[in-house]
Amino acid sequence: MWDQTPQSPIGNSPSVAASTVAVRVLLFGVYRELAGRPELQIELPSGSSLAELVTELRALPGLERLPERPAVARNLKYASLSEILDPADEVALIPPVAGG
Amino acid sequence: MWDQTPQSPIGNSPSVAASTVAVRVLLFGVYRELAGRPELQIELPSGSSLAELVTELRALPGLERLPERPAVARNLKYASLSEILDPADEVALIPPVAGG
Amino acid sequence: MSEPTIVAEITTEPLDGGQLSARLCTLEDGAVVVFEGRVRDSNAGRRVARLRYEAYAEMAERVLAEIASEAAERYAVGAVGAAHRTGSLELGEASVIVAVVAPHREAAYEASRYVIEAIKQRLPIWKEEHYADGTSAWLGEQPAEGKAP
Amino acid sequence: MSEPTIVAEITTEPLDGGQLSARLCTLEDGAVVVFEGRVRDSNAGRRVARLRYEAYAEMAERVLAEIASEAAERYAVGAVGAAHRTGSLELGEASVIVAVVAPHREAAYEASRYVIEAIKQRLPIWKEEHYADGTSAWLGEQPAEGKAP
Repeated sequence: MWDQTPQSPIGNSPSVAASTVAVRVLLFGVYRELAGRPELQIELPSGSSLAELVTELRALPGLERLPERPAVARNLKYASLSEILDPADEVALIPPVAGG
Repeated sequence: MWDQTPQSPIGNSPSVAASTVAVRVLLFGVYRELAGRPELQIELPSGSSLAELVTELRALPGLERLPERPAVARNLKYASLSEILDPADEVALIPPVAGG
Repeated sequence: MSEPTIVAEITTEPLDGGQLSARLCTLEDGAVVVFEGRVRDSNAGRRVARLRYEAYAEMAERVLAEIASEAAERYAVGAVGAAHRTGSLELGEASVIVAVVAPHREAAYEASRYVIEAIKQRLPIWKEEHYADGTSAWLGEQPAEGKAP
Repeated sequence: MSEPTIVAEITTEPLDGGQLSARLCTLEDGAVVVFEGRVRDSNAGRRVARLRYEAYAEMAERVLAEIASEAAERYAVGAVGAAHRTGSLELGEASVIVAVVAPHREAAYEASRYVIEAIKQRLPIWKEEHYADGTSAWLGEQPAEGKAP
Protein backbone atom coordinates (compact mmCIF):
# COMPACT_ATOMS: atom_id res chain seq x y z
CA MET A 1 0.00 0.00 0.00
CA TRP A 2 3.00 2.27 0.46
CA ASP A 3 5.88 2.53 -1.88
CA GLN A 4 9.42 3.58 -1.14
CA THR A 5 9.11 7.02 -2.80
CA PRO A 6 9.50 9.80 -0.26
CA GLN A 7 6.25 11.48 0.76
CA SER A 8 5.38 14.68 -1.05
CA PRO A 9 6.72 17.82 0.73
CA ILE A 10 3.16 19.14 0.78
CA GLY A 11 2.04 16.15 2.89
CA ASN A 12 0.97 16.29 6.54
CA SER A 13 4.44 16.01 7.98
CA PRO A 14 5.44 19.18 9.86
CA SER A 15 9.12 18.74 8.96
CA VAL A 16 10.22 18.32 5.38
CA ALA A 17 13.41 16.51 6.45
CA ALA A 18 11.38 13.84 8.29
CA SER A 19 9.37 12.76 5.27
CA THR A 20 11.03 9.32 5.29
CA VAL A 21 12.42 7.03 7.95
CA ALA A 22 15.43 4.80 7.42
CA VAL A 23 15.38 1.64 9.47
CA ARG A 24 17.89 -1.13 9.90
CA VAL A 25 16.30 -4.57 9.66
CA LEU A 26 18.00 -7.61 11.19
CA LEU A 27 17.19 -11.11 10.03
CA PHE A 28 17.84 -14.31 11.97
CA GLY A 29 17.64 -18.05 11.47
CA VAL A 30 15.30 -19.19 8.77
CA TYR A 31 14.41 -15.59 7.82
CA ARG A 32 18.08 -14.79 7.34
CA GLU A 33 18.35 -17.79 5.05
CA LEU A 34 15.25 -16.73 3.08
CA ALA A 35 16.71 -13.27 2.51
CA GLY A 36 20.21 -14.57 1.88
CA ARG A 37 21.56 -11.84 4.16
CA PRO A 38 21.56 -10.95 7.86
CA GLU A 39 20.65 -7.29 7.52
CA LEU A 40 18.81 -4.78 5.31
CA GLN A 41 18.44 -1.03 5.23
CA ILE A 42 14.90 0.12 4.34
CA GLU A 43 13.52 3.60 3.76
CA LEU A 44 9.81 4.14 4.31
CA PRO A 45 7.49 7.15 4.38
CA SER A 46 7.33 8.86 7.77
CA GLY A 47 4.53 7.52 9.89
CA SER A 48 4.86 3.98 8.55
CA SER A 49 4.05 1.19 10.93
CA LEU A 50 5.93 -2.03 11.54
CA ALA A 51 3.14 -3.80 9.62
CA GLU A 52 3.89 -1.60 6.63
CA LEU A 53 7.59 -2.42 6.94
CA VAL A 54 6.70 -6.12 6.87
CA THR A 55 4.65 -5.57 3.70
CA GLU A 56 7.68 -3.92 2.08
CA LEU A 57 9.94 -6.76 3.15
CA ARG A 58 7.58 -9.39 1.78
CA ALA A 59 7.98 -7.78 -1.65
CA LEU A 60 11.71 -8.50 -1.63
CA PRO A 61 13.20 -11.55 -3.36
CA GLY A 62 13.22 -14.58 -1.05
CA LEU A 63 11.11 -12.89 1.61
CA GLU A 64 7.77 -13.66 -0.08
CA ARG A 65 7.66 -16.60 2.33
CA LEU A 66 7.86 -14.37 5.40
CA PRO A 67 4.62 -14.71 7.42
CA GLU A 68 2.15 -11.83 7.04
CA ARG A 69 2.38 -11.13 10.75
CA PRO A 70 5.79 -12.25 12.00
CA ALA A 71 7.01 -11.50 15.50
CA VAL A 72 9.14 -8.36 15.45
CA ALA A 73 11.39 -6.51 17.82
CA ARG A 74 12.00 -2.79 17.74
CA ASN A 75 15.13 -1.49 19.48
CA LEU A 76 15.68 -4.80 21.33
CA LYS A 77 12.09 -5.21 22.57
CA TYR A 78 9.20 -7.22 21.22
CA ALA A 79 6.87 -4.77 19.49
CA SER A 80 3.34 -4.65 18.14
CA LEU A 81 2.98 -4.46 14.35
CA SER A 82 0.81 -1.37 14.82
CA GLU A 83 3.71 0.65 16.26
CA ILE A 84 4.93 3.56 14.14
CA LEU A 85 8.57 3.55 13.08
CA ASP A 86 10.96 6.20 14.34
CA PRO A 87 14.03 7.28 12.37
CA ALA A 88 17.06 5.10 13.08
CA ASP A 89 14.99 2.28 14.56
CA GLU A 90 16.60 -1.14 14.66
CA VAL A 91 13.97 -3.68 13.73
CA ALA A 92 14.46 -7.45 13.95
CA LEU A 93 12.28 -10.14 12.45
CA ILE A 94 11.94 -12.92 15.00
CA PRO A 95 11.33 -16.42 13.61
CA PRO A 96 9.68 -18.95 15.92
CA VAL A 97 12.12 -19.10 18.82
CA ALA A 98 13.78 -22.34 19.83
CA GLY A 99 15.96 -21.59 22.83
CA GLY A 100 16.48 -24.01 25.67
CA MET B 1 0.05 -55.40 80.32
CA TRP B 2 2.89 -57.86 79.74
CA ASP B 3 5.91 -58.26 81.92
CA GLN B 4 9.35 -59.52 80.99
CA THR B 5 8.94 -62.90 82.76
CA PRO B 6 8.89 -65.74 80.25
CA GLN B 7 5.46 -67.17 79.56
CA SER B 8 4.47 -70.30 81.52
CA PRO B 9 5.43 -73.53 79.66
CA ILE B 10 1.78 -74.62 79.93
CA GLY B 11 0.70 -71.59 77.86
CA ASN B 12 -0.68 -71.65 74.32
CA SER B 13 2.65 -71.69 72.56
CA PRO B 14 3.17 -74.92 70.59
CA SER B 15 6.94 -74.87 71.18
CA VAL B 16 8.39 -74.50 74.64
CA ALA B 17 11.64 -73.06 73.30
CA ALA B 18 9.76 -70.29 71.46
CA SER B 19 7.91 -69.02 74.51
CA THR B 20 9.78 -65.73 74.37
CA VAL B 21 11.21 -63.55 71.60
CA ALA B 22 14.40 -61.57 71.99
CA VAL B 23 14.48 -58.41 69.90
CA ARG B 24 17.15 -55.82 69.36
CA VAL B 25 15.83 -52.27 69.63
CA LEU B 26 17.69 -49.38 68.00
CA LEU B 27 17.19 -45.83 69.17
CA PHE B 28 17.99 -42.70 67.20
CA GLY B 29 18.08 -38.96 67.67
CA VAL B 30 15.94 -37.64 70.47
CA TYR B 31 14.83 -41.16 71.47
CA ARG B 32 18.45 -42.24 71.82
CA GLU B 33 19.04 -39.26 74.07
CA LEU B 34 15.97 -40.06 76.17
CA ALA B 35 17.19 -43.63 76.70
CA GLY B 36 20.79 -42.58 77.18
CA ARG B 37 21.86 -45.41 74.86
CA PRO B 38 21.63 -46.31 71.15
CA GLU B 39 20.45 -49.89 71.55
CA LEU B 40 18.54 -52.25 73.88
CA GLN B 41 17.90 -55.98 73.98
CA ILE B 42 14.33 -56.85 75.06
CA GLU B 43 12.73 -60.23 75.69
CA LEU B 44 8.99 -60.48 75.32
CA PRO B 45 6.43 -63.30 75.38
CA SER B 46 6.02 -65.00 72.02
CA GLY B 47 3.24 -63.48 70.01
CA SER B 48 3.87 -59.97 71.31
CA SER B 49 3.17 -57.12 68.94
CA LEU B 50 5.24 -54.06 68.22
CA ALA B 51 2.67 -52.09 70.25
CA GLU B 52 3.40 -54.32 73.23
CA LEU B 53 7.13 -53.77 72.75
CA VAL B 54 6.51 -50.02 72.84
CA THR B 55 4.57 -50.42 76.10
CA GLU B 56 7.54 -52.28 77.59
CA LEU B 57 9.94 -49.61 76.40
CA ARG B 58 7.84 -46.81 77.87
CA ALA B 59 8.28 -48.43 81.29
CA LEU B 60 12.06 -47.99 81.08
CA PRO B 61 13.82 -45.04 82.74
CA GLY B 62 13.99 -42.03 80.41
CA LEU B 63 11.64 -43.57 77.85
CA GLU B 64 8.45 -42.55 79.69
CA ARG B 65 8.45 -39.60 77.28
CA LEU B 66 8.33 -41.86 74.21
CA PRO B 67 5.03 -41.31 72.32
CA GLU B 68 2.39 -43.99 72.83
CA ARG B 69 2.40 -44.72 69.12
CA PRO B 70 5.82 -43.85 67.70
CA ALA B 71 6.83 -44.70 64.14
CA VAL B 72 8.73 -47.99 64.13
CA ALA B 73 10.73 -50.02 61.67
CA ARG B 74 11.09 -53.77 61.75
CA ASN B 75 14.03 -55.31 59.88
CA LEU B 76 14.73 -52.08 57.97
CA LYS B 77 11.12 -51.39 56.90
CA TYR B 78 8.44 -49.18 58.34
CA ALA B 79 6.02 -51.44 60.21
CA SER B 80 2.55 -51.25 61.71
CA LEU B 81 2.36 -51.43 65.51
CA SER B 82 -0.07 -54.35 65.18
CA GLU B 83 2.61 -56.60 63.63
CA ILE B 84 3.73 -59.58 65.73
CA LEU B 85 7.41 -59.84 66.61
CA ASP B 86 9.54 -62.67 65.28
CA PRO B 87 12.59 -63.96 67.10
CA ALA B 88 15.73 -61.99 66.25
CA ASP B 89 13.82 -59.04 64.82
CA GLU B 90 15.66 -55.74 64.66
CA VAL B 91 13.27 -53.00 65.66
CA ALA B 92 14.03 -49.29 65.39
CA LEU B 93 12.13 -46.45 66.97
CA ILE B 94 11.86 -43.67 64.42
CA PRO B 95 11.57 -40.15 65.81
CA PRO B 96 10.01 -37.50 63.56
CA VAL B 97 12.33 -37.55 60.57
CA ALA B 98 14.18 -34.43 59.46
CA GLY B 99 16.18 -35.32 56.38
CA GLY B 100 16.74 -32.94 53.51
CA MET C 1 14.40 -46.17 26.64
CA SER C 2 16.35 -48.65 28.76
CA GLU C 3 15.65 -49.34 32.44
CA PRO C 4 16.25 -46.20 34.52
CA THR C 5 19.47 -46.03 36.54
CA ILE C 6 19.04 -45.62 40.30
CA VAL C 7 21.69 -44.29 42.67
CA ALA C 8 21.07 -43.88 46.42
CA GLU C 9 23.78 -43.07 48.94
CA ILE C 10 24.07 -42.17 52.61
CA THR C 11 27.53 -40.77 53.15
CA THR C 12 29.68 -38.71 55.49
CA GLU C 13 31.56 -37.28 52.49
CA PRO C 14 30.79 -33.86 50.94
CA LEU C 15 28.14 -34.01 48.21
CA ASP C 16 28.55 -32.83 44.63
CA GLY C 17 25.41 -32.49 42.52
CA GLY C 18 27.27 -31.83 39.28
CA GLN C 19 29.33 -34.96 39.69
CA LEU C 20 26.25 -37.04 40.45
CA SER C 21 24.33 -35.78 37.41
CA ALA C 22 27.38 -36.29 35.18
CA ARG C 23 27.48 -39.93 36.29
CA LEU C 24 23.82 -40.38 35.35
CA CYS C 25 23.46 -38.52 32.08
CA THR C 26 23.18 -40.26 28.75
CA LEU C 27 22.78 -38.83 25.25
CA GLU C 28 19.07 -39.64 25.37
CA ASP C 29 18.55 -37.18 28.20
CA GLY C 30 17.90 -33.58 27.25
CA ALA C 31 17.01 -32.35 30.72
CA VAL C 32 18.87 -32.44 34.01
CA VAL C 33 17.43 -31.13 37.27
CA VAL C 34 19.68 -31.04 40.31
CA PHE C 35 18.30 -30.11 43.70
CA GLU C 36 20.67 -29.30 46.52
CA GLY C 37 19.64 -28.68 50.12
CA ARG C 38 22.17 -26.63 52.06
CA VAL C 39 22.70 -25.71 55.68
CA ARG C 40 21.18 -22.27 56.26
CA ASP C 41 22.44 -19.79 58.80
CA SER C 42 19.04 -19.45 60.43
CA ASN C 43 15.91 -21.48 61.08
CA ALA C 44 12.67 -20.34 62.66
CA GLY C 45 14.34 -17.10 63.66
CA ARG C 46 17.35 -18.66 65.41
CA ARG C 47 20.97 -18.29 64.29
CA VAL C 48 22.33 -21.68 63.33
CA ALA C 49 26.05 -22.40 63.85
CA ARG C 50 26.15 -25.93 62.40
CA LEU C 51 24.09 -29.10 61.98
CA ARG C 52 24.54 -32.72 62.77
CA TYR C 53 22.64 -35.39 60.84
CA GLU C 54 22.17 -38.85 62.32
CA ALA C 55 20.85 -41.69 60.15
CA TYR C 56 19.65 -45.22 60.53
CA ALA C 57 22.08 -45.71 57.69
CA GLU C 58 21.24 -49.25 56.65
CA MET C 59 17.52 -48.51 56.47
CA ALA C 60 18.04 -45.02 55.02
CA GLU C 61 19.95 -46.38 52.02
CA ARG C 62 17.11 -48.78 51.32
CA VAL C 63 14.42 -46.16 51.74
CA LEU C 64 16.32 -43.71 49.55
CA ALA C 65 16.67 -46.33 46.81
CA GLU C 66 12.93 -47.11 47.13
CA ILE C 67 12.05 -43.44 46.79
CA ALA C 68 14.29 -43.04 43.74
CA SER C 69 12.78 -46.17 42.17
CA GLU C 70 9.25 -44.93 42.81
CA ALA C 71 10.10 -41.67 41.04
CA ALA C 72 11.57 -43.62 38.12
CA GLU C 73 8.37 -45.69 37.87
CA ARG C 74 6.07 -42.69 37.97
CA TYR C 75 7.91 -40.39 35.57
CA ALA C 76 9.61 -40.89 32.22
CA VAL C 77 13.18 -40.44 33.37
CA GLY C 78 16.54 -41.88 32.43
CA ALA C 79 18.03 -41.91 35.91
CA VAL C 80 17.39 -40.79 39.45
CA GLY C 81 20.22 -40.25 41.91
CA ALA C 82 19.97 -39.11 45.51
CA ALA C 83 22.49 -38.76 48.28
CA HIS C 84 22.18 -37.61 51.88
CA ARG C 85 25.08 -36.62 54.02
CA THR C 86 25.40 -37.48 57.71
CA GLY C 87 27.63 -36.24 60.53
CA SER C 88 28.58 -32.62 61.21
CA LEU C 89 27.93 -30.04 58.51
CA GLU C 90 29.04 -26.44 58.37
CA LEU C 91 26.89 -23.56 57.11
CA GLY C 92 26.54 -23.60 53.33
CA GLU C 93 27.40 -27.28 52.93
CA ALA C 94 25.00 -29.54 51.04
CA SER C 95 23.05 -32.00 53.19
CA VAL C 96 21.11 -33.60 50.35
CA ILE C 97 21.29 -33.75 46.57
CA VAL C 98 18.80 -35.12 44.09
CA ALA C 99 19.76 -35.43 40.44
CA VAL C 100 17.27 -36.47 37.78
CA VAL C 101 18.04 -36.82 34.10
CA ALA C 102 15.27 -37.31 31.59
CA PRO C 103 14.53 -36.94 27.90
CA HIS C 104 12.21 -33.99 28.67
CA ARG C 105 12.11 -31.36 31.39
CA GLU C 106 8.59 -31.90 32.78
CA ALA C 107 9.44 -35.40 33.99
CA ALA C 108 12.80 -34.26 35.33
CA TYR C 109 11.24 -31.51 37.47
CA GLU C 110 8.38 -33.69 38.68
CA ALA C 111 10.58 -36.64 39.61
CA SER C 112 13.01 -34.31 41.40
CA ARG C 113 10.20 -32.81 43.44
CA TYR C 114 8.77 -36.25 44.21
CA VAL C 115 12.11 -37.44 45.56
CA ILE C 116 12.82 -34.48 47.82
CA GLU C 117 9.28 -34.46 49.24
CA ALA C 118 9.47 -38.20 49.99
CA ILE C 119 12.91 -37.76 51.59
CA LYS C 120 11.46 -35.16 53.95
CA GLN C 121 8.53 -37.42 54.78
CA ARG C 122 10.17 -40.74 55.38
CA LEU C 123 13.94 -40.97 55.12
CA PRO C 124 15.10 -42.14 58.58
CA ILE C 125 17.49 -39.27 59.20
CA TRP C 126 17.47 -36.79 62.06
CA LYS C 127 18.82 -33.31 62.33
CA GLU C 128 20.28 -31.69 65.41
CA GLU C 129 20.63 -27.96 65.05
CA HIS C 130 23.41 -26.29 66.99
CA TYR C 131 22.68 -22.61 67.53
CA ALA C 132 24.95 -19.62 67.77
CA ASP C 133 23.94 -19.26 71.45
CA GLY C 134 25.44 -22.68 72.29
CA THR C 135 22.13 -24.56 72.64
CA SER C 136 20.93 -27.33 70.34
CA ALA C 137 17.69 -29.08 69.39
CA TRP C 138 16.49 -32.11 67.45
CA LEU C 139 14.15 -31.22 64.63
CA GLY C 140 11.28 -33.25 63.30
CA GLU C 141 9.04 -32.19 60.48
CA GLN C 142 6.05 -34.39 61.06
CA PRO C 143 4.38 -36.27 63.89
CA ALA C 144 5.70 -39.72 64.69
CA GLU C 145 2.37 -41.22 65.68
CA GLY C 146 1.21 -44.55 64.33
CA LYS C 147 2.83 -46.52 61.57
CA ALA C 148 4.96 -45.66 58.61
CA PRO C 149 4.79 -41.96 57.74
CA MET D 1 16.24 -10.76 52.62
CA SER D 2 18.26 -8.42 50.43
CA GLU D 3 17.48 -7.67 46.78
CA PRO D 4 17.76 -10.86 44.65
CA THR D 5 20.87 -11.22 42.51
CA ILE D 6 20.26 -11.61 38.77
CA VAL D 7 22.70 -13.11 36.29
CA ALA D 8 21.91 -13.47 32.58
CA GLU D 9 24.42 -14.46 29.94
CA ILE D 10 24.49 -15.38 26.27
CA THR D 11 27.82 -17.02 25.58
CA THR D 12 29.70 -19.22 23.15
CA GLU D 13 31.60 -20.81 26.07
CA PRO D 14 30.64 -24.17 27.66
CA LEU D 15 28.12 -23.83 30.50
CA ASP D 16 28.61 -25.05 34.06
CA GLY D 17 25.53 -25.17 36.31
CA GLY D 18 27.48 -25.96 39.46
CA GLN D 19 29.75 -22.99 38.95
CA LEU D 20 26.80 -20.68 38.32
CA SER D 21 24.91 -21.81 41.43
CA ALA D 22 28.09 -21.53 43.54
CA ARG D 23 28.43 -17.90 42.42
CA LEU D 24 24.85 -17.18 43.50
CA CYS D 25 24.49 -19.03 46.78
CA THR D 26 24.48 -17.27 50.13
CA LEU D 27 24.12 -18.68 53.64
CA GLU D 28 20.48 -17.59 53.68
CA ASP D 29 19.67 -20.00 50.89
CA GLY D 30 18.80 -23.55 51.87
CA ALA D 31 17.66 -24.69 48.42
CA VAL D 32 19.38 -24.73 45.06
CA VAL D 33 17.72 -25.93 41.88
CA VAL D 34 19.82 -26.18 38.74
CA PHE D 35 18.24 -27.01 35.40
CA GLU D 36 20.42 -27.98 32.50
CA GLY D 37 19.20 -28.49 28.96
CA ARG D 38 21.47 -30.73 26.89
CA VAL D 39 21.78 -31.69 23.25
CA ARG D 40 20.00 -35.01 22.76
CA ASP D 41 20.99 -37.57 20.17
CA SER D 42 17.49 -37.65 18.68
CA ASN D 43 14.50 -35.40 18.15
CA ALA D 44 11.11 -36.29 16.70
CA GLY D 45 12.50 -39.65 15.64
CA ARG D 46 15.53 -38.28 13.77
CA ARG D 47 19.16 -38.93 14.72
CA VAL D 48 20.80 -35.64 15.63
CA ALA D 49 24.52 -35.19 14.95
CA ARG D 50 24.95 -31.68 16.41
CA LEU D 51 23.15 -28.38 16.91
CA ARG D 52 23.84 -24.78 16.10
CA TYR D 53 22.21 -21.99 18.10
CA GLU D 54 21.94 -18.52 16.66
CA ALA D 55 20.93 -15.60 18.87
CA TYR D 56 19.97 -11.99 18.55
CA ALA D 57 22.54 -11.69 21.29
CA GLU D 58 22.02 -8.10 22.37
CA MET D 59 18.27 -8.57 22.71
CA ALA D 60 18.58 -12.09 24.13
CA GLU D 61 20.70 -10.89 27.05
CA ARG D 62 18.09 -8.26 27.86
CA VAL D 63 15.19 -10.69 27.55
CA LEU D 64 17.01 -13.29 29.65
CA ALA D 65 17.66 -10.70 32.38
CA GLU D 66 14.00 -9.66 32.22
CA ILE D 67 12.85 -13.26 32.59
CA ALA D 68 15.17 -13.82 35.56
CA SER D 69 13.96 -10.59 37.18
CA GLU D 70 10.33 -11.57 36.70
CA ALA D 71 11.01 -14.88 38.43
CA ALA D 72 12.73 -13.06 41.28
CA GLU D 73 9.73 -10.76 41.68
CA ARG D 74 7.20 -13.59 41.66
CA TYR D 75 8.97 -16.03 43.97
CA ALA D 76 10.86 -15.64 47.24
CA VAL D 77 14.33 -16.36 45.94
CA GLY D 78 17.82 -15.17 46.75
CA ALA D 79 19.17 -15.23 43.22
CA VAL D 80 18.30 -16.29 39.68
CA GLY D 81 20.96 -17.03 37.12
CA ALA D 82 20.48 -18.14 33.54
CA ALA D 83 22.86 -18.67 30.66
CA HIS D 84 22.31 -19.78 27.09
CA ARG D 85 25.02 -20.99 24.81
CA THR D 86 25.27 -20.15 21.12
CA GLY D 87 27.27 -21.53 18.20
CA SER D 88 27.92 -25.19 17.49
CA LEU D 89 27.20 -27.76 20.21
CA GLU D 90 28.06 -31.42 20.30
CA LEU D 91 25.74 -34.13 21.66
CA GLY D 92 25.55 -34.08 25.45
CA GLU D 93 26.69 -30.48 25.80
CA ALA D 94 24.56 -28.05 27.80
CA SER D 95 22.69 -25.45 25.74
CA VAL D 96 21.00 -23.70 28.66
CA ILE D 97 21.36 -23.58 32.41
CA VAL D 98 19.09 -22.03 35.00
CA ALA D 99 20.22 -21.81 38.61
CA VAL D 100 17.93 -20.59 41.37
CA VAL D 101 18.89 -20.31 45.01
CA ALA D 102 16.25 -19.62 47.63
CA PRO D 103 15.65 -19.95 51.35
CA HIS D 104 13.10 -22.72 50.68
CA ARG D 105 12.69 -25.33 47.98
CA GLU D 106 9.17 -24.53 46.75
CA ALA D 107 10.21 -21.10 45.51
CA ALA D 108 13.42 -22.48 44.01
CA TYR D 109 11.57 -25.10 41.93
CA GLU D 110 8.83 -22.72 40.85
CA ALA D 111 11.21 -19.94 39.84
CA SER D 112 13.38 -22.43 37.95
CA ARG D 113 10.39 -23.71 36.03
CA TYR D 114 9.18 -20.19 35.32
CA VAL D 115 12.53 -19.23 33.81
CA ILE D 116 12.93 -22.24 31.53
CA GLU D 117 9.35 -22.00 30.26
CA ALA D 118 9.78 -18.29 29.51
CA ILE D 119 13.11 -18.96 27.77
CA LYS D 120 11.37 -21.44 25.48
CA GLN D 121 8.58 -18.97 24.78
CA ARG D 122 10.43 -15.77 24.10
CA LEU D 123 14.22 -15.82 24.18
CA PRO D 124 15.30 -14.72 20.68
CA ILE D 125 17.44 -17.75 19.97
CA TRP D 126 17.15 -20.20 17.10
CA LYS D 127 18.20 -23.77 16.78
CA GLU D 128 19.42 -25.49 13.63
CA GLU D 129 19.50 -29.24 13.99
CA HIS D 130 22.06 -31.13 11.93
CA TYR D 131 21.04 -34.73 11.42
CA ALA D 132 23.07 -37.88 11.08
CA ASP D 133 21.89 -38.15 7.44
CA GLY D 134 23.59 -34.84 6.55
CA THR D 135 20.44 -32.70 6.33
CA SER D 136 19.53 -29.87 8.68
CA ALA D 137 16.47 -27.89 9.78
CA TRP D 138 15.58 -24.78 11.75
CA LEU D 139 13.30 -25.52 14.66
CA GLY D 140 10.64 -23.30 16.11
CA GLU D 141 8.44 -24.18 19.03
CA GLN D 142 5.60 -21.76 18.56
CA PRO D 143 3.96 -19.77 15.79
CA ALA D 144 5.48 -16.43 14.97
CA GLU D 145 2.21 -14.70 14.12
CA GLY D 146 1.37 -11.30 15.51
CA LYS D 147 3.25 -9.46 18.19
CA ALA D 148 5.41 -10.49 21.10
CA PRO D 149 5.01 -14.15 21.98
